[in-house]
Amino acid sequence: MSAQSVNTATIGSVRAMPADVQGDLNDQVRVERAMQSFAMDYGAMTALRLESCIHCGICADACHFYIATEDPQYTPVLKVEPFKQAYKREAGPFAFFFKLFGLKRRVTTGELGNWQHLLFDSCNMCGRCSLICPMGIDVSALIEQARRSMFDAGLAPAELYAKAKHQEQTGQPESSAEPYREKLQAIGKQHRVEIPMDKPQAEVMLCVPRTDIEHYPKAVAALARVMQHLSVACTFRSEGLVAENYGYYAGGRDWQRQISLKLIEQALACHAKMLVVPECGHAYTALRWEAAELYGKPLPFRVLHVTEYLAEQLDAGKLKLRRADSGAVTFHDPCQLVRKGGVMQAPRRLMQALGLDLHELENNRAFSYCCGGGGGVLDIKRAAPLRYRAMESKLREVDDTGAGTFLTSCSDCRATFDDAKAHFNWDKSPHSLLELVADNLG
Amino acid sequence: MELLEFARGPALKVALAVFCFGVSWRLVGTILLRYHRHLSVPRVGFFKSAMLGLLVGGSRSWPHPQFIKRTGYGEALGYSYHIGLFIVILFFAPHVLFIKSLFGVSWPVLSSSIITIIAVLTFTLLLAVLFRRLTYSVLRKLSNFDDYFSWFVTTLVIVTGLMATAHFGARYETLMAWHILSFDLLLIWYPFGKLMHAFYIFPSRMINGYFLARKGAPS
Amino acid sequence: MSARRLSDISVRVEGGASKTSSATGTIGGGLIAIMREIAEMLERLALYDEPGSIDLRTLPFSPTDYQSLREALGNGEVEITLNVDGISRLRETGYAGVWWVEHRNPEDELVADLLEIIQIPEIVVTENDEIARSASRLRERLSIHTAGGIIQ
Amino acid sequence: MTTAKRLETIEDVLTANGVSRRTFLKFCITTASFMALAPSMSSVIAKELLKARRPSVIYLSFQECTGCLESLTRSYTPSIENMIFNMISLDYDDTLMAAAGKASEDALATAIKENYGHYLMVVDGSVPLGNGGVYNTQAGKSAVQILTDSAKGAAAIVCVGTCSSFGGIPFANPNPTGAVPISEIIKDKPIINVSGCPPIPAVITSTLVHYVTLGIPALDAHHRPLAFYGNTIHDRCYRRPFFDEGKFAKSFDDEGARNGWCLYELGCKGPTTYNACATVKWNEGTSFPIESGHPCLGCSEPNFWDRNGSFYAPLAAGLIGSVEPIGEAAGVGAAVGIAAAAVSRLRSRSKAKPHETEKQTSKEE
Repeated sequence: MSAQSVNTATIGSVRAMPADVQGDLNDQVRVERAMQSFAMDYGAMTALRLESCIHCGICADACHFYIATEDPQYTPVLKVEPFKQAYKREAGPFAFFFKLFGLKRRVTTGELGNWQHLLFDSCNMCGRCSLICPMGIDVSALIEQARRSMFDAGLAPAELYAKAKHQEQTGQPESSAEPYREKLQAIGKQHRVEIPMDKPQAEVMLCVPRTDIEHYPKAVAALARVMQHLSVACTFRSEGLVAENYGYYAGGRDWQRQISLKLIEQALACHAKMLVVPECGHAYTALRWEAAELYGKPLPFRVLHVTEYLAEQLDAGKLKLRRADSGAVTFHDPCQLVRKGGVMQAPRRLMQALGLDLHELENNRAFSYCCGGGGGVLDIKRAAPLRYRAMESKLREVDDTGAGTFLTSCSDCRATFDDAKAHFNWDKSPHSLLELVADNLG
Repeated sequence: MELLEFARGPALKVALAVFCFGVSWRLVGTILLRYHRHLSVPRVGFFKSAMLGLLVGGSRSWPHPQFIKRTGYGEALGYSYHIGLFIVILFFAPHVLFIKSLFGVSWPVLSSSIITIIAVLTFTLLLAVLFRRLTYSVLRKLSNFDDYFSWFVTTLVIVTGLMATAHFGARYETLMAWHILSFDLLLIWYPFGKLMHAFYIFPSRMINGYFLARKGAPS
Repeated sequence: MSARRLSDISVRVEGGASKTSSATGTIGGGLIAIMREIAEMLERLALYDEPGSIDLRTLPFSPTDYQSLREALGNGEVEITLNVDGISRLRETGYAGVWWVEHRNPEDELVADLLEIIQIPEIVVTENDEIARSASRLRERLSIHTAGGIIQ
Repeated sequence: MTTAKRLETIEDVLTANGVSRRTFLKFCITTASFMALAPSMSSVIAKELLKARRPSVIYLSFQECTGCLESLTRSYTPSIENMIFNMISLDYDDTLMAAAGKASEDALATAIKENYGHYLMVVDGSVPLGNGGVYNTQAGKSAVQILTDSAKGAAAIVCVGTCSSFGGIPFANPNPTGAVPISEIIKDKPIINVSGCPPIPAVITSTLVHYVTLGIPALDAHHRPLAFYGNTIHDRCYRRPFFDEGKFAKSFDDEGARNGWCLYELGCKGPTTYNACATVKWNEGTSFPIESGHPCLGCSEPNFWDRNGSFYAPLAAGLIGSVEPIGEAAGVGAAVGIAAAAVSRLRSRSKAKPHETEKQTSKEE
């Protein structure tokens, strides 16, 4: 299965984008398969969302890709428009008519690349459009579904596909010189903290973002240190270590399920009462909200984001914090946690306990703009120029707070901001809230 | 048979039948699709989430303050012509009588001069809406036949209605016939285009509101 | 050209045409058109002896307009009442040659309301044929009298 | 109408009847004003009328109730309307004439012969065509036969009343006699329809005056004189302000009815009825139906008996009769919707097979 690229012709005024393809299928078959996958994989809720759209265009005003470029092709609901047509033709109540009279035009193979560009490169699945839609359509849910159809047709971006596949097969999204298990132990040694690993029994099971292992080892150590401070029976499991889920990004549902299962099985194996998701936004969505659906039954343990867990411990009086000496700080709400996950107060509770002088961003909490890297966009190389454009206003918002310290609670967001820092020579560094907590344990 | 009789009689009957047939087909055909049990443990219980969901049915009519700066104009335009349409449809005496003849219920009406002013305003707003659809790049790219045709049938009813009240362009009964025929056309088109949003808007908002609420996310 | 103030422009307000006229009221916007028409008709009458008339019931007049027209035209010296299949009232207005003519049916309802621009409305004038007929009728009666009839 | 000296011109008639010149002039002035003609036309009318040869008029009655003729003869200003009868030479009218039987048949034949090509034909009543026209016969001749025979030599036809103009009540559903209006039979003569059930007498006479003096008046789409049928009752109705304010009587005995509010809700057909009732009124200008508290029936309009569902159904009401078929349509729609959903569900299950590239089994949302 080689990753290929098809160059597509210019469509209308829109610059045609090259598409990554998987498998050996002709384009027409791919189109058919994408459409069918979408049309056949829906329920009443999806139908309701598709039927409701009145083409008011208001969702464009929520999307940082549109706002930055003013290019109408980035209108969120337009990204699923071909699929909406497919639904109408294949599965809607009037499918018969549409088919009979050929009312809904089939999507051409020439547009494949554009879809990939629109659904993957220029959508963080941040869900801001779902909050603005006057018809109450959850546009990001439709995009998630469209991504799955693209995957089914072998039309996922090469980077996401490769990482998802790697993770499904090996448990980690890419190969590393030494296994993550050993890397973790090395981090523990370096930061003089014990990394609990493969304990047969634990109240709390931990996992770790690959991003942290590779780029922010201090955050890994911080997690271990905080858990140690709380003296809770906890453990990492070497068979279910990585928090991320590239299956979710790439749209490979089965892979997403397999990857989630690794963690679920390990949590069951160590009889964990809860699974604490580290500072990783989409891992939270995948585990907290989607894992049970893919698993087929409710999970027999709680799934909490680390900030949620720590806020709970704080309220229970178990977590003691010193006042941090950080001056004015500002905080970026990761979309998957706040807008799509409901984790809104926990990080603020922690920052309050740390006595931080929090200067909120202009658009905060549920209205926070995405960092631009979510939904796997950070991993798609060709998407970088567009991503930089889309995040400029976000960086400006951070600057406008005048805060010296910039915090967040998602390592992907953090990596995206670090990448931007290098690109723009930005004078700020994103910091981990967890690290700040670990540094100020009372 | 005169045109007016045709419009009020057989044409109206067929249009109403098509409307009821099409609307129930489309609604039932959507509602009876598969439902998935949501297995993740909700952050907010079912009852409270459902209540919050119901609330979103109304609260989405007013944009979140964070969005108003960008969406205010478009939303004000959109909602105001809807309000105009509702007033004209529901509070013009002949319309109330029409509704009474179908359903047997009636209510107080507004004076014709007020209705005429509102109808003219609504028509102006509809023109502005079309202008925006044609000039705003997002809308132009998004729009298809459904959007323009639905605009057309809606505006046609307003225009013929205004012509009939102003006795402009033809004899009154001819204008009335056009007005009713254009309404018949709207009824027939209704189930097949985006005009159906009148039926979908509240369930759609409420369901989105419910799903956000059960995750504890703002809606 | 030096700038002038509005008050510098000499304006002469034209009064009524007749001494007995009460037509000193100002003429309001909607009335100007009809007053112009009357003036034109008067000129034609004077120059070419060509009478004219205006049917007041066909004009889109409000009662106020109507009243204003009445005041603007005023009353003249002549008022004639005819008893012809109901009462007809003909009044010369403050403008000589402009007659306000009202015809009423036997039920005293207004059936025609006109302005006639003429020396004497046609309906008043007795025509030669009629005069001749009167003469012959009178003669006839006299002959009956001379034949011994009784004049009552 | 047999005087020693034949009265050739209208002036002869006027002189003979002692109608003064002023009376005549006043009549001409009021007629011109009434027909919305320029006032200067009154002298034209006067001049033309005086000169005019008294036109021969043949008045035929078919399927009718004589209400129209009653209306005409009971008109409120006898002197003037009588004058009309004096201005025309009514050579045949089987209702008014003294002659009967053979004499009356001869009168018709003579009138047609003497004025062939010049006489005016006035018709009231519709003409039955069913079963060969047997439903209306006179002296063994069917109405349609009499009409076509008489119309051949007519200069023009004035249809008085809704029956002759548009078919009227005989034409109403189920129309057992196959009645039709005159215009359905006579296609090659100018026709003036003076509709109404009955028409306003002054409208009939003024139309005749216009014909005699100035020829055929301006007509609307239904061949009615525009001067009288140019506006709807609604447009000229004194209750119109209540319509505009949205004040309606809801029943015949409610506060609204007592206050004289608009009768639209009680089924008034004023908005679609073209006639002069609201301005000319009836019974010596006393009143008209709306003024006496009853909605307009729309009697001067084609098909008035059937076209609005009911005299008491508001104009805005739909004419859809039973709503059951519409309910059934909704039911059938729901059934089709169920089928469509079922087909979609089946299709989605059968299509949910593993793909060749990667195994994709799970299909939950």
